[in-house]
Amino acid sequence: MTPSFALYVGLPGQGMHLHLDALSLLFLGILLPQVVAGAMAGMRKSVTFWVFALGMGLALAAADAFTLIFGFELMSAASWLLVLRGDQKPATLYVGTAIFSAACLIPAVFLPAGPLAFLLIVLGAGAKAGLAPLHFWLPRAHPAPPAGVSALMSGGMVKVALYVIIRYAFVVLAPAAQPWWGGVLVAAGAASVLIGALRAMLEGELKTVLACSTVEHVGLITVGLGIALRGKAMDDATMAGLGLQAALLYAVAHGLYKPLLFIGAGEVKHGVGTTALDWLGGLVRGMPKLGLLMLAGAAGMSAMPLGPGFAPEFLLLHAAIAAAGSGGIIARIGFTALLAVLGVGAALALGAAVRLFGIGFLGRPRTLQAAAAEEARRGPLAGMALLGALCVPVALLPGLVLNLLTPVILELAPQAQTPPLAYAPLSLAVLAGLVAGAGWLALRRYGVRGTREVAAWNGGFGKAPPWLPFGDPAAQPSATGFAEPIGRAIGRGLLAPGGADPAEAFLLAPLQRLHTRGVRLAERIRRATIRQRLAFVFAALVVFLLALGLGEGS
Amino acid sequence: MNLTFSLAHLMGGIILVLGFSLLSQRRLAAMITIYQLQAFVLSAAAFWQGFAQHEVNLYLTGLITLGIKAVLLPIGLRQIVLRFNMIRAVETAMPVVMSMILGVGLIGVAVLVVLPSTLSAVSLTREDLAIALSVVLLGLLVMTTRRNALAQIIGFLSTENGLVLAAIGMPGMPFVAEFSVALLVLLAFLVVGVFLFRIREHFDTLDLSGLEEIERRGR
Amino acid sequence: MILFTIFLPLLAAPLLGLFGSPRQGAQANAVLAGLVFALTLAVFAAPGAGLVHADDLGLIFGAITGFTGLTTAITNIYYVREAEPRLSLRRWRVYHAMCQVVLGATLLGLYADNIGLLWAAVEGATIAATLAVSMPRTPSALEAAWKYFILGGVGIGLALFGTMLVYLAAQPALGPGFAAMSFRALTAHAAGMDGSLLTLAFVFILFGYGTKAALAPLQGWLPDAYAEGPAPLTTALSGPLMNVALLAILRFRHLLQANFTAGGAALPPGPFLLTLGLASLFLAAFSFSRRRDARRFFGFSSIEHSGVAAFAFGIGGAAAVFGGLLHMLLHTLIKSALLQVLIRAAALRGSTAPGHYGFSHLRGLIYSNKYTAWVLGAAMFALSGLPPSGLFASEFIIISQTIQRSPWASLPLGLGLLLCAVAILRNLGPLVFGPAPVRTKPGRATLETHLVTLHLVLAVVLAFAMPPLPVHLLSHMAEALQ
Amino acid sequence: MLLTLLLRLLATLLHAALMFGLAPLLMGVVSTLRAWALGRRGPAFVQPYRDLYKLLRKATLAPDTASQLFSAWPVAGVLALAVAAMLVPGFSTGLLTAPLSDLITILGLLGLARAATMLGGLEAGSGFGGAGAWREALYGVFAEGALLVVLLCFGLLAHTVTVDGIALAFATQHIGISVSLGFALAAILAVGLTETGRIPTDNPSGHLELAMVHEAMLLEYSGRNLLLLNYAAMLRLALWMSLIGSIFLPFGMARAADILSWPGGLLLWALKLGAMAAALAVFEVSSAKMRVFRVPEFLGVAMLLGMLAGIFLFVAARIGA
Repeated sequence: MTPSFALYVGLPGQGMHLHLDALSLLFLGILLPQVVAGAMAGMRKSVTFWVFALGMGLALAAADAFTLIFGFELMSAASWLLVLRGDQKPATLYVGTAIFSAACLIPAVFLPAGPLAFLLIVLGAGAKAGLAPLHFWLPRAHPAPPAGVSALMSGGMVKVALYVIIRYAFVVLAPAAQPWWGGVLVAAGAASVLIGALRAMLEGELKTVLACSTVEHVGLITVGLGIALRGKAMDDATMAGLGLQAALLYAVAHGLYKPLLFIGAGEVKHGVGTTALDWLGGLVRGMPKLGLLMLAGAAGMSAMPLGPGFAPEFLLLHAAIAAAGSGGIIARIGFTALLAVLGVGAALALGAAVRLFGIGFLGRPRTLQAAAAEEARRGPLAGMALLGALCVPVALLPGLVLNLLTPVILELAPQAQTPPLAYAPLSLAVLAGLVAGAGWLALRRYGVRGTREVAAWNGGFGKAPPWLPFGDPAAQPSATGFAEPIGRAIGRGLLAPGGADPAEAFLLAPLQRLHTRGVRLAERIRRATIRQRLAFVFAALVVFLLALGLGEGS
Repeated sequence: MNLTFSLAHLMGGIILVLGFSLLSQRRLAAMITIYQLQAFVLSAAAFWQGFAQHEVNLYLTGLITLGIKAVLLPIGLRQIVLRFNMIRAVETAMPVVMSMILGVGLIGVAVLVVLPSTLSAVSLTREDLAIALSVVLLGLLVMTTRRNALAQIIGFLSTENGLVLAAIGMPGMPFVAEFSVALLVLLAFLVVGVFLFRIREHFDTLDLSGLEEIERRGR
Repeated sequence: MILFTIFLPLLAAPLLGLFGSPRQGAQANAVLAGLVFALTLAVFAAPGAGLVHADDLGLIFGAITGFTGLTTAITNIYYVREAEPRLSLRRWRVYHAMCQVVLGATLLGLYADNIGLLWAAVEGATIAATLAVSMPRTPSALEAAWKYFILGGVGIGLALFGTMLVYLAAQPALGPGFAAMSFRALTAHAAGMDGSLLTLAFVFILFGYGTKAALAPLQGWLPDAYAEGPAPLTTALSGPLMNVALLAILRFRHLLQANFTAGGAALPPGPFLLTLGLASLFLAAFSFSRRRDARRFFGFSSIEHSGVAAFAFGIGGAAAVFGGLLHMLLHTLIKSALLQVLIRAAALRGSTAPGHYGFSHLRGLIYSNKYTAWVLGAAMFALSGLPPSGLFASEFIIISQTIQRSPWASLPLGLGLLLCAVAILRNLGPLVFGPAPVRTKPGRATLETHLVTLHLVLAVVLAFAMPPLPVHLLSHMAEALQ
Repeated sequence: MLLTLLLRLLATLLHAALMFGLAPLLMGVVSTLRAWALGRRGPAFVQPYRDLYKLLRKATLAPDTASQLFSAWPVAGVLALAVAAMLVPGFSTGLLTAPLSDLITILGLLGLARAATMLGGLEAGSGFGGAGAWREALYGVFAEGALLVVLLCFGLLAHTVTVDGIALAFATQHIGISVSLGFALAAILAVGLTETGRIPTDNPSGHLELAMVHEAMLLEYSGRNLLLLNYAAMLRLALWMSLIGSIFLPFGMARAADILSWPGGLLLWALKLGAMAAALAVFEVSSAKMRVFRVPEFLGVAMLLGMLAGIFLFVAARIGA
């Protein structure tokens, strides 16, 4: 059951073609709730938003290269306009990356199946997905637009880019696939995991933290895809199956909790007026519903058991272990290192989530605005609630979701094995419930009830002045302070001098210098006098004549 | 018939030599004179071709050339020289010897380029084509190596002589007279422009004045 | 009929010199342009014969030229209202005459079947345009006019030489006479021509008409001419003129290609065109970033796009040529739309005199007039070639063809397009949404803004929902000229 | 069939009961032995029970700056650890929870517990809680990396990553004392010490603000909540000891299916735990606490050891490049 359509607009004389198979349907399914939630979060009236969504839909449903890239770029263009309206600074970088991906994708789709085409696809789509080392634009651009759009960009747009990678690596270019292709994906993914998680831990601004964590999760998905691709090329059923299960389940889960978090961040902005963590604090008291939903999202973001993010993490680690069990010694050592990286990344993500929630929503308010924040608006809350509700099955019944994914997995890798999931959150929950019941009874029976509120011991600091009813903000842990030691212990090794993102320092900056050089040259040409311009023409003419003479003489 | 070709070649050769010596000149007056000579020879060549090919409009071309290029334009140019008293030698963008070496090179290029062409029985042979082409290139070289507006215009004029030289050689080509007229319009505009815009030394000064003006406004 | 189409504007030009007031002149100008547009459509029925005989390309591009001319003339009415006091009546008369001359010469260049006529048309257009550029008489305008004139004059000289060489090269096949100067005859007998001479001719043709098409390194005149001349004429009409030159290059290129494929001594034209195309692309890409004057900025964008078209022709093959032609069509529409709305924007900010088009003057247009600002933004966006802009379709075709025919050329092409698009979009933000200069008063949008919207809509429709007839004509010509 | 199921259920319940019941005793044993090693008399073995009871009878205070979730964190922490403790096989393999006892799940549960404690520390917004939280986060980064690498070795050796399966494999099939297992043991010990907050990375009994990690996060808690948190710490110790025990000293573990092997298994389990407690006590008194920023290096070494273990494994398996 795979319906196809033809549109009568498109390339002159050719039009566009759409085709829906399991893969497209899955990603459309991932997209749908986010679009709804984004619309609920206040984007309902923005035409650009709907064009944005339309572009993603086109790209996912495309049956020919033109439609795919048309949709892809339509998506980029619309989101660029939204970013531009939000903040002009990152817009240029953003659109530059978008066009770069087009400049890589268009040639790639017309090249014969082979390594070059694959690498171009990874470059183009990877740049759009925020895959290291082409991720530098993402933490700047994703926070810029309104929350609903950020949500869709982080949860949906990167998925579309990943969809392109999947579509080409597993379906279109499949005949030419080789194991090292998987290796490329794994390496890029691991780099993204490390840098994304670390920056998510270090950044001081709520939406930026979320964007960096998106980089990390894209990396995790890509690692899964890489393992699966390698498994498929080596005809290793377990690797292929586990890798795909992990990647797709991650895509589903991340598509739920990340938009939730972004919309929540938007509400924080609306309620407090800023999203700088060091200006928040104690928001749970003011906005309890938002707080709980954000807590759920953070649990997903940090891959906590019984949260939506754990099952894919679980599968991914198993896939990595399986991958380390086969192949040459170099590859095996590589996968051992990969496990270490995944571990560090997971711990960093946990730290980032704790910091996000603990600094932003717990503790004492750091500003009067934070103290006075009121509950979030109904629309966004409804959107978040929708996403949160959809998180529940992913969190508690991942097995069922995996069964839904099986046809996609078989479409991508026919030989893949999909064993039942060894992680059963439901039974864990039951055990926890039993213990909880027993403990509650015991405490009820023997313990004294009730809780008395007293002033907290403020660590020996003097009494706060009267105009700070919630105590002196300087006397409580800050987001910066929380992250600083980790930056000192790990960042020094991974980041460029001055704590800059290595991709920016070692990739973006040199390119900009190169561009400036070109501009200087062009300016020198532009300032030429008429005689010099004549000289250009004349010289060019003579050169051409010489070339002609030699070309014919030979 | 043989005489036709040899005479045509002779005139072409003279034109080329004149164009080459144009390159060597520093003083405007001399350049104008040389240009005038070139125009005379050109008109003669036009008449000759007209006689050889029994083409009326070649005679016409010759008349136009003689009347306007060989007589009127030089007068106008001399007027400009007097008006803006540019008697002294003009500065060149590169040493004259250098430019002459370049000129030789250009002639070499022209020959190299037309060599492979296989011209069957048509009145204009390779040599003529090579000559015309090198006259054109030399004229352009003059334009690019002279800093003085008038010198550049003279270079352009001799380029255009080369064009007409090629045109009159074309067997039975339509519109030859029209072409030369159209080109003359162009030239007239050039000379008139020099009058109108009162270019003292060379375009560069105009450039600069313009530039400052514009930089202030932001371009 | 077709002769009438061409000579109506040429003959009417002197009459425009008689009107008592610039406004009447402008209105008469608009009426004439309307007539010409109608006639260009009528030409589809009667393509003419002999020296002036429109082929399919001539028909399509003639219609586009007529359309652009009409919208420009209407814009011109508002322009004159605003700019009347700046020039004397005499100058206004000359100006309007020149508008018609340029229009007529352009049409002649498009419809001419005779390479000599084509050359004459280009020359006439150049002289007329030069006069128009020098019109404001400011030092910078004179400078621009001089550049235009000198470089253009040299170019025309080279073009003539090339034309004569083509005639000469055709001798073996066609012998003396008109036949050897008719495109149809030449195309039919391309195989029998003298290949090496033809190649030589092509180099001169390329440099001659390339100067009009502003391919680097022949582009020297264009940005200044754009920025300093009176807005409607020099800018909005330069698109069609550029088309004439590019089409000429395309046609001569085909002669070379045909001779080459037929085993003649000609060299393949691809490398020449690719070199010039890429040079223009990169020159434009790097020249964008320091421009402060909007019209000069978009002058460089014209250089970019004619470079892209030349590149497409250099790639060769029916599909690439089709892409190039589509690119030219859309670029003509979008660019003239953009420049017209720029005039409107400058009017909103007080003055349309040259030099009042600095980005710093026009910044934050949304605070002057929402509609105009959005249209301006849309036009700039369309220029960048991101979907849903029509140029996306043409650039997609061109890149895909490049990949298939000469893969490594696609790398610099993609890079250049990337740089250009980024440079254009970078200026869009501040120009439309940025902070407006102090004392900005809200203004009204006028009729021509709607015309501009019409342009843009037309561009999108042509690109993505092109009606069968133009598809047929274009692809047929692309087949013929591949 | 049904009988075996019943027996396994019984064994599971027994295991849970022992775990939950004896965790405080284990903690008491460690601290008492430690006191003895220092030449003090030390408290009675059952002292922890007394402390817990005392806390049970005390009123519960909450700082006025804390949020509604103040009391939720201890509960979450305890629950996570309790579930983990039920998954790790103690005296016998083949419990009902065996299929769930995937090391990655256990890792996740430990992480959940850690997150809960950290959030609890940040609740009141007092400086020390924050300090404890960031230290915990910092340690966790390296600990998890090291654990996963070690986990990889186990997975490759035993072809499964459920603790139960590993224990079974190491007990039955002859693995031998390979270099990699040595490295793995060293790594996992380092991580265990950090996770359970013992010297050299943290001092359970010291209350020096500048150095404390776990204690710092408990400062604001009292009464019921403090009871839960302390109990969680005890559970964690017991959990880690039986984890290490069942992986590295799997010999003599009972099989849940036959009841006759239970007594031996129980006895041996007690002995193993006792031995480990003694070893821990001796190690603690013989080593000094290290500075906070030395700990990452300490754990980094652990991670490196883990990787070495993996590499040696590959070398031993003679895999061509």
